Amino acid sequence: MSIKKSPIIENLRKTQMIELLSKEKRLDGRSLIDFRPIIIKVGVIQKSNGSAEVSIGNTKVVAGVKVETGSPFPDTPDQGLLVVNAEFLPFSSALIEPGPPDEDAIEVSRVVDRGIRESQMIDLNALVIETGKLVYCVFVDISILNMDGNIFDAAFLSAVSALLTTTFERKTVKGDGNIEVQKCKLPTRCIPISISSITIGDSILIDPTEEEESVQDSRLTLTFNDEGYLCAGQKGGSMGISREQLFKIVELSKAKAEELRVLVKKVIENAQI
Amino acid sequence: MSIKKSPIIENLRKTQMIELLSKEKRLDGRSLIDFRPIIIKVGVIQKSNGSAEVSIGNTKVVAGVKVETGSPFPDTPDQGLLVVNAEFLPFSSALIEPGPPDEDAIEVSRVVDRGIRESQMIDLNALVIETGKLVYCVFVDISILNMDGNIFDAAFLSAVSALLTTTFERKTVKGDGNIEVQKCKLPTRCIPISISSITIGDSILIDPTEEEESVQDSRLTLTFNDEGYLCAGQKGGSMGISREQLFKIVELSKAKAEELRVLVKKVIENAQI
Amino acid sequence: MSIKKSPIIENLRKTQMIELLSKEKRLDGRSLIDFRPIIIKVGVIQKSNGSAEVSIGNTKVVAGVKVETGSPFPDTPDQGLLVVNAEFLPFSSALIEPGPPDEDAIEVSRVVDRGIRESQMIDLNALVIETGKLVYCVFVDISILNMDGNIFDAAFLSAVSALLTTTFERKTVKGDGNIEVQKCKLPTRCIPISISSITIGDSILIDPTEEEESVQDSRLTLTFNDEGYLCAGQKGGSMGISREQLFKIVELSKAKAEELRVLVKKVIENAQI
Amino acid sequence: MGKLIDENGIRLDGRRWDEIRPITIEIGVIKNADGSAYIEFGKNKIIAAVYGPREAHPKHLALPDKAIVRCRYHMAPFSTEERKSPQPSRREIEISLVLRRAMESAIFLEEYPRSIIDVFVEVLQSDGGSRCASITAVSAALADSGISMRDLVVGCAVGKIDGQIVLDLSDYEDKEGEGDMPVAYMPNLDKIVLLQFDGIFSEEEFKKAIDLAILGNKKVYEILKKALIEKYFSMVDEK
Amino acid sequence: MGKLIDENGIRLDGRRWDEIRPITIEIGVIKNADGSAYIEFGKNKIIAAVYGPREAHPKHLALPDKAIVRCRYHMAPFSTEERKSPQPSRREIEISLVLRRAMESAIFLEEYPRSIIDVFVEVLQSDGGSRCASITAVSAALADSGISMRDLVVGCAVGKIDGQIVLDLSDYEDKEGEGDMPVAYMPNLDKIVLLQFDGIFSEEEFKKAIDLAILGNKKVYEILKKALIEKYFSMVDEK
Amino acid sequence: MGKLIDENGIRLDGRRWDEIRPITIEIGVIKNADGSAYIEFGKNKIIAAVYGPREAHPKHLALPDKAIVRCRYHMAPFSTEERKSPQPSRREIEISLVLRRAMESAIFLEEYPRSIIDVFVEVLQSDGGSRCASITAVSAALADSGISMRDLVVGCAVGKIDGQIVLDLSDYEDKEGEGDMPVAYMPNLDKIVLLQFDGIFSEEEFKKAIDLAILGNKKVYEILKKALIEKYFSMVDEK
Repeated sequence: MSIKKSPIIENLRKTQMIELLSKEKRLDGRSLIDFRPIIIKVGVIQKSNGSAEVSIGNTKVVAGVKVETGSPFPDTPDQGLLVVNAEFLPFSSALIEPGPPDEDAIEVSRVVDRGIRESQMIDLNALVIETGKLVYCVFVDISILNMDGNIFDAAFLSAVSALLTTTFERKTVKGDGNIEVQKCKLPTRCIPISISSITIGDSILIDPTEEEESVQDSRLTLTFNDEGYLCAGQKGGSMGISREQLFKIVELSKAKAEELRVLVKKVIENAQI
Repeated sequence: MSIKKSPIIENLRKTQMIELLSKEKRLDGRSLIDFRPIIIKVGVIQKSNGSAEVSIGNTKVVAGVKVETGSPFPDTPDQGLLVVNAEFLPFSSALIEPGPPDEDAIEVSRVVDRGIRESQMIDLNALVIETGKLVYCVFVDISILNMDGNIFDAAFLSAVSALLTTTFERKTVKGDGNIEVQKCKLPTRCIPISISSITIGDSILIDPTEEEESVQDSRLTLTFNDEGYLCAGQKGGSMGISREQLFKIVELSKAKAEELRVLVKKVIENAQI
Repeated sequence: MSIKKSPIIENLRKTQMIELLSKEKRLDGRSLIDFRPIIIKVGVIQKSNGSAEVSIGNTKVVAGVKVETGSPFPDTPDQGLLVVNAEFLPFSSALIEPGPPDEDAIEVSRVVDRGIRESQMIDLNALVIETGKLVYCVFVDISILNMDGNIFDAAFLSAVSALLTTTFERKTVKGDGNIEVQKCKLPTRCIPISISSITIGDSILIDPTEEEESVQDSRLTLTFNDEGYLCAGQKGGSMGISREQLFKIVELSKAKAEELRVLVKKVIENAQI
Repeated sequence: MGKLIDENGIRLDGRRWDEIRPITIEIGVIKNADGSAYIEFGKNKIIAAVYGPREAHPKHLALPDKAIVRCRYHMAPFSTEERKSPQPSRREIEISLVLRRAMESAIFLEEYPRSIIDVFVEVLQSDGGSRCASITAVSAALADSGISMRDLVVGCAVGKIDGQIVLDLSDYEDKEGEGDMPVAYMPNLDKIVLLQFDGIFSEEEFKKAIDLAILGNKKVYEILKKALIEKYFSMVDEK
Repeated sequence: MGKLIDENGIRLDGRRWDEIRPITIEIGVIKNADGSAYIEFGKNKIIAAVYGPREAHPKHLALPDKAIVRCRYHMAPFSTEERKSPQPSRREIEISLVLRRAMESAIFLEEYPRSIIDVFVEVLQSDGGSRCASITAVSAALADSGISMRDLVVGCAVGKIDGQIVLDLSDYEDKEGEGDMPVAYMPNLDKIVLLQFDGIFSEEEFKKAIDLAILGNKKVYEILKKALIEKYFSMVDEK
Repeated sequence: MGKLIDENGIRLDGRRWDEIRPITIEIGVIKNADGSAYIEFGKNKIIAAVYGPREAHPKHLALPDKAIVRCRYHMAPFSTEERKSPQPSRREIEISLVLRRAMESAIFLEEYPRSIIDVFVEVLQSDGGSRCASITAVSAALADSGISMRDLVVGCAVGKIDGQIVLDLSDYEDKEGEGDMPVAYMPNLDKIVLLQFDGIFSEEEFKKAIDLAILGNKKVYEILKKALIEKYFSMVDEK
């Protein structure tokens, strides 16, 4: 994706990539269904209520959670709010110009939002201070620091890890009218995991690099809850996908999600919040 | 206006148009003071409180009315609100690019707004729920679907027809404190009609097509109430108009307004709301 | 700055300017530390609460003050608000295009704001109507009419002169519950003055023209309160400044500020508000 | 038993699990456009119109080897229960993106180098499944414009209500149900070109949903084909 | 009897029905501009300034056979009773449009192919009739810039208060009266180049209003001519 | 005695008047960028990254004789006590401007005609003195990118608390103190390239503050130099 590469070298790389794929191999030596090394650091931003920096290979993002108070939506007076916002920082790639969030950032925001919301990870009903009047708003802001493919999974992992380590000061009015302030964790119910893959011809590649994405036919991001149920999905890419490929991806992704959930659990346990 | 026409053909058409005008004729065979066929369909958008689709020749617009509640302006605590907004949909012409409403859309919005407001068509004082606190807001949104000249009259007709067929749920607090909900019509007082014409040299043309507008000297949109009084006006075009032409247009337009009002009445009666 | 000047003439002027500087002279005949003629007219906009038009040579600005009521910031419940906003009017220079305020206008706004705020010119605590609920908001809007260098000092002078002549209707709730309306002056404590200078090589020039600014090494705007203390400062220009030059500028500017303060006092006294 | 499906397997609007709502398609409704179509799909009322292929403007957008597609999905302020602000929402921007990708799958972009194809969708009234209805309308508009396509693209959602996978959710079913899955499909090439979902689906349910969506899409395809043929024959008749 | 005109036919500010408010015009107030003027018209205080004809930028705006005119009418935040947001309102955008059209009527655009003429109006203090005062100032600024014009354009409103057609409404008369009609006029060519109105006018009242507006415009024209001549003579004297 | 400095001259965080907070600098943290650096300065956590010199785009921005520098200083929404709106505030726009000017002092712009150098700063966590920490990070990123500079630029603020001039205010000292003065400095050329201040300083205090700021900047310079050398040696070691 870097504009510094010459097109000739890029074409050579592509040819090489396709050749390797026919042998079920990838340019960086991975098998088709392996993730690159994943590093998750939580608690990196002390001023936030929760935070996580996630690297998947050279892709790097950081997410910060802020818990503030606000008014609920009129049609859900008994629920707190969840707001997810992603930004591609202008230094994350040579091809990005400064400006308002474009359609790509909006897609990342909305796909992460749906995955968290539909898995019912956060118990929004437990975030009400006064029904219809005052609730907690959970802002998840994701800054994409360096782009090298599979932004969706990195963004999702960072959001989930940040939420799992979020603490906030909960205010409750006691019987005698006094207000009690208690530091507590965000009420979470599960650890949703998103797995993205691409298809190139008949091959399915989990966790694509940017180079691989540049020749993708289609992309698929699937989110799974703890029980292995699908709770959100989004197709990308500008070519169609067959029913058979789709079903194969679902099976593959479901297994990968289990692997990543184990990793996240380990990180959270070590964090000891 | 289509960018697909060659300039040579366009110039031929113009020459032909001017020649015909000298014989008081037009390219489409109409007399100078005739409207193209007008079709008004009301109740086309069931989710709105009132709606109308209007075609004048190939010009087509749709208006939808929403009645919601809100705060009155501080300086008119005893009046409901009227908000008129027009948008040129990007497919309405080959020459439109997507983007925020430009000066043309703002002019249409404001000319329609003034015609409705100044004719006192809507009894805004009858739209108050609680003086100074809560009133009904009448939103008139006009989407221009296809442009072939005389957008102003099509937009005005659609707005007026939609308002005349608008119903909404009115809430009133009864003596015993209970709230009564009643479906009722919007309180209207008259049927204002706008008539647009252009001048080309000494000729006056009612209801111009886009082709005719492209060679206009000046444009005039006049709005009349039921008694034939003028209640709003707007000159367009980049050339001046003489006092004499102006007076002649007023006389002509006043007569045409009567004709159109009869048409609107018929449509509304048939609608049986 | 005008785009109509030929680059050759501009280069000749620059050469001439540098030569004169070596003799401690300037193109317009001034000494290096003299201001151009300053004209301050107050009370020019009757609809505002206070206003001033200021010319420094060909640089001309007008400031208007509006005092309205609003909510205080949550973290300063016992203070009124001060909002400073500058706009470069599009006719102020041949090089300006219409559009939202750019970084230059924002810099002028913020430098003027800091100078007024940090000198504690306005007693914001005396602008509270009801603690935490309702306070007076002082809006200072500065329109830059014509640019010929040293916009900062012209903007600052206009803002200060407008504020010093501002009157507003203060409402107080009397013991018996009645509201008393009293016309009164804005509660001010001092007359801050900003002095801008530039360096060109070893020379220091007070009150630069646009021509001089176009060859500046660095710019410095310093604001002084009545006691000669520095209360705000901002370096401009794209070259560094030495500690020694900086200290020399502080001394020079402090003396000039005294001169300008005498001028402002005279204008305000004559204004007899 | 359930609140959305009764004991006889009938949904609130009278449909069975594998029935789609009534669809009508009209071709060529926008005179100025190069191609256009109007669809009613349940209570959805949607216009799609196409301009192009035309010269890319500004020129730096143009690609040397193929056309670029721009897509704007927009909802009229009066199209929803509550008045919608005319400014495009994040939802509208995302749908514009997924519609664009779906159409890129179908258009022979290489046939139109250095040009641009503008696709505009206006939702006059919205109901459940509006993005699926939109893509069917876009497909009709593209066919009307004569732009070369590999296949028609149609759209039809599936969903999960009362624990059951059913075809083509209405607005109310979408809101009250357990999952929604809009799918767009190229029937002759047998490829899925748009897929989004939220809700809770087991792997089995997911597979069942996809198969049902393909079935629904084939039904929509028949209706679209019929509308295009009618338009074609009526044009021949007019001659 | 009426609330705006007393029994002697005198309006609240002391004027008769056919009197205009005091006007002063100053030419050349903005040094950097190619032409400029400042007008006080009643309590209106308005600056108009012109740049151009200058090269169109960006270039694709340019027309091969004539100049294009851009116009920005803007009100200072302190110009109104309540502080005005600096962002242009829909009203300001519409007035920019009608002012531009009025000036296009007067300027010999064909003399300046491929160029742009920028007209900027800043209302420092607003009163009734500000668009009419603005166009008079713009005319003066264009004359100051030396751009060729068919005729000067002047502006003066008429209105209806207490049932009577009167010249040049003040802010209060505009607000409390029954109708307002801003008119701009080219006196030598006898053409109306800007006309807007709202209120309730019978056909007779409308015609009377137009004739009175023309009368008022001729008065404004004399004042504008005098200001331009004074500027011209003072320049000669300075030599 | 004072609330910010105790009787032993010790500040709330344990520092003396002339001590700076702990600083760590890491070079090359953003793989895609041409140069990048991460700084922790007190609780500040800031990334700076550089792209360029690269071709100016759009082309009309380019200057024939030198590079232009663009700078964006931005704060992450989670970087502050209260969540910050992602839209750039006026404060962020002003800091972008003063950072750009400071860097223009240092870069040999004439070596890169017709090109553009993009400097991006993201504040992940903010504390007192964030613009000074930022400029140090920018300097490191520029060094990492290999762009020619006259000198490194470093930044360190001074301020006045409890009536005393002290080095490098923390957030709390900035908020509760009497004055803050961010200064950026080129140590080898002995020039101040960024200077802003607010508060109340006598002429003597001002001079004392500047001298202390220069002292602080020299300390920061040593740390920056060390980080660059370490990076250089570790690269050599890796070979």
